[in-house]
Amino acid sequence: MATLFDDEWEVEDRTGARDDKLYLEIEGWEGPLDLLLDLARRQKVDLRVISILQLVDAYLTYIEEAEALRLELAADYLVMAAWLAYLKSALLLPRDEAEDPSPEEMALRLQLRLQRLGAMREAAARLMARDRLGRDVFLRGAPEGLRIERKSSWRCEWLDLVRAYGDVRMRSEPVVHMVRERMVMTLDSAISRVSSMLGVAIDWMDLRDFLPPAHDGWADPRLRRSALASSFVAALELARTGRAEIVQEETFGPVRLRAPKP
Amino acid sequence: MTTAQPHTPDDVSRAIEATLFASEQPLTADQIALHLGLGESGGDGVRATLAELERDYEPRGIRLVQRGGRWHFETAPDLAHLLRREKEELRRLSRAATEVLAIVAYHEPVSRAEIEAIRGVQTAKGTLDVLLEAGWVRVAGRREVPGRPVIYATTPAFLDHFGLASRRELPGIDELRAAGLLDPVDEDMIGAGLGAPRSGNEKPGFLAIEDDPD
Amino acid sequence: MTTAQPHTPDDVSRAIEATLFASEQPLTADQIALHLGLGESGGDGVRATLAELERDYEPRGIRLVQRGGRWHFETAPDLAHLLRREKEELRRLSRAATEVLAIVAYHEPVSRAEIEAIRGVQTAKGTLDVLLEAGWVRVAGRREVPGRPVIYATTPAFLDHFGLASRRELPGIDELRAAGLLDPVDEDMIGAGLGAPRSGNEKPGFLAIEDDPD
Repeated sequence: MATLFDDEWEVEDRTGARDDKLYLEIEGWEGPLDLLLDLARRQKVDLRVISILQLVDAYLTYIEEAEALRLELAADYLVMAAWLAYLKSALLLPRDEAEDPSPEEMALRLQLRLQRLGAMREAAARLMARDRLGRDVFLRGAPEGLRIERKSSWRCEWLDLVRAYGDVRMRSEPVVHMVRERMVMTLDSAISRVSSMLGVAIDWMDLRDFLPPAHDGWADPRLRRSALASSFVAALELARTGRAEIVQEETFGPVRLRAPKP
Repeated sequence: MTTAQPHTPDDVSRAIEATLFASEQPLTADQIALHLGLGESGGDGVRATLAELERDYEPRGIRLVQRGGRWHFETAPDLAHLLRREKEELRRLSRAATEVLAIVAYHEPVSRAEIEAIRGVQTAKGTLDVLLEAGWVRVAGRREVPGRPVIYATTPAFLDHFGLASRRELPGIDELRAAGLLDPVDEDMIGAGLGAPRSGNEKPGFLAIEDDPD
Repeated sequence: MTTAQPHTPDDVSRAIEATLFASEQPLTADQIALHLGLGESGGDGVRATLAELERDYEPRGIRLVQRGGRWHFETAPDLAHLLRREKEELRRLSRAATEVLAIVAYHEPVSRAEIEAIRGVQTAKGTLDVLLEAGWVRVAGRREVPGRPVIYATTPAFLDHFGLASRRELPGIDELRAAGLLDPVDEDMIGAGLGAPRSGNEKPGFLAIEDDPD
């Protein structure tokens, strides 16, 4: 693989004459397109008018020679060779009108690709040869530097000011916590209510039937919720101490109680 | 203003110019001659050219100057102010600074410990600095109590900024509430006695603060 | 050699000169106007003066140049041989990196798949990293096509480094464009079988053959 920084890299070098052995080192190319471009350059004609057939022959010859020398060829070189062989035969054989794309068009595309790569390679060389900052042209060695000192000018509105004061005062007032008295059913009263009702019950009774009736000041829903919670805990307590049996047949189903059978 | 006709830069002059420009240190004429490969005898030629260059740059914003035999380029001294520029930025006062400012305004003069006691939180030193820098708060002496804490008060610039003729124009808490300017607060949370701002110099009794020993 | 008569430096010209000379970074005309307190509308005046200054410095060993709208002074390129510092010689970029840089510059914005389509080989991740690290290439968002590939473009530092006032000055860019060689890499233009190994996450339709059943 190519290293990132390659000190001996020179673009022009590739078109120069090389000794045959070196030339056959497949590793020297960055892929089949690179090799093709190099072969094209050797024909010393403009890429726009290059003979694709000649180029294909050059590539195939090259690959054959490399194989004869038992160089290990990367798969993509062989794939390219196969494709080029196909292109060559398609170009030479009588034309099949139905074929799409036509071999001529395929050849044209290949040519365009080579031109694109060739153009970028040349552009890269021209770019690198420009007068480059830090190599050919230099910035000032010791610039004084521009310093900008930021000075803040503060903004605050009257309303912000007085509101802030109000907030501070309210925050710092001594805080008095008052817990509002709320009607609840205590656990004790629930236990005595549930156990006394169980004593006279004949069969299973729904837990909700143990609650005090909704009149008599028990209409407040918050109080009813408290009564339900306390009665449920009372039922658990009674079941735990063996003074009640408790059953729930399905999840979220009614909870039913009865006095234990002796 | 007429200036000496700048001489047409020749190769040596251009090379000296570029060398001094790119150098990180001032250079002597001999160093320049050496660098440019002008040899031992080149120093005099370089000196002559440096003198010409010095004249060329005379009217410009950049000067070629010589200090202790070493030459370098620098910004013309009359333009030095351009190198350090002040930029004014309009910034909104922070929440903490606004509260502190309000406390100073309603209670002045106050010490930092008193400000903190009223706010119920510690006040970063920077917060008071901002107000001092803004010119709204000033140091109004020290309180003659143990520790002699610095006390703060507002400035005329403060009254100007907020368009107040005097501090007496600051509304009281009751007025603020009546005007609907206070954030609604659960009535249960507030006891009685939200009076007018506490005025004057009495020292609140509930200090719990870091830097004001009592 | 006759040169245009340098204009007599006026205050604005001297101030601009000094500002750019002292600045550690290239500055746009608008930044200069802002720094000099010439206000929002000052940019045009600064631009005119910069053009005059550019001419003034033309014959000298120091040049005033514009790169991507930002101005800075630098040494004249023909003096490179005098100033080149062996020690600081830039590390050479690999051939792959220079090609990728050229492709990004001439085709920007491009995705990695597009770069690979042009080069016919997979581009090692490190190659783009080198260019990103050098500050010459930046990630310019994602292309809104399936897979949302990251696209790359050049930076102002790229223009600085290669001495380009803008991308229009890229060598031969007009000819390449006229020849259609900078057209977007169109999938249809590139036949199958040109054997570039497909790159990881982007899936351009025109690169691989193995997974393109026909």
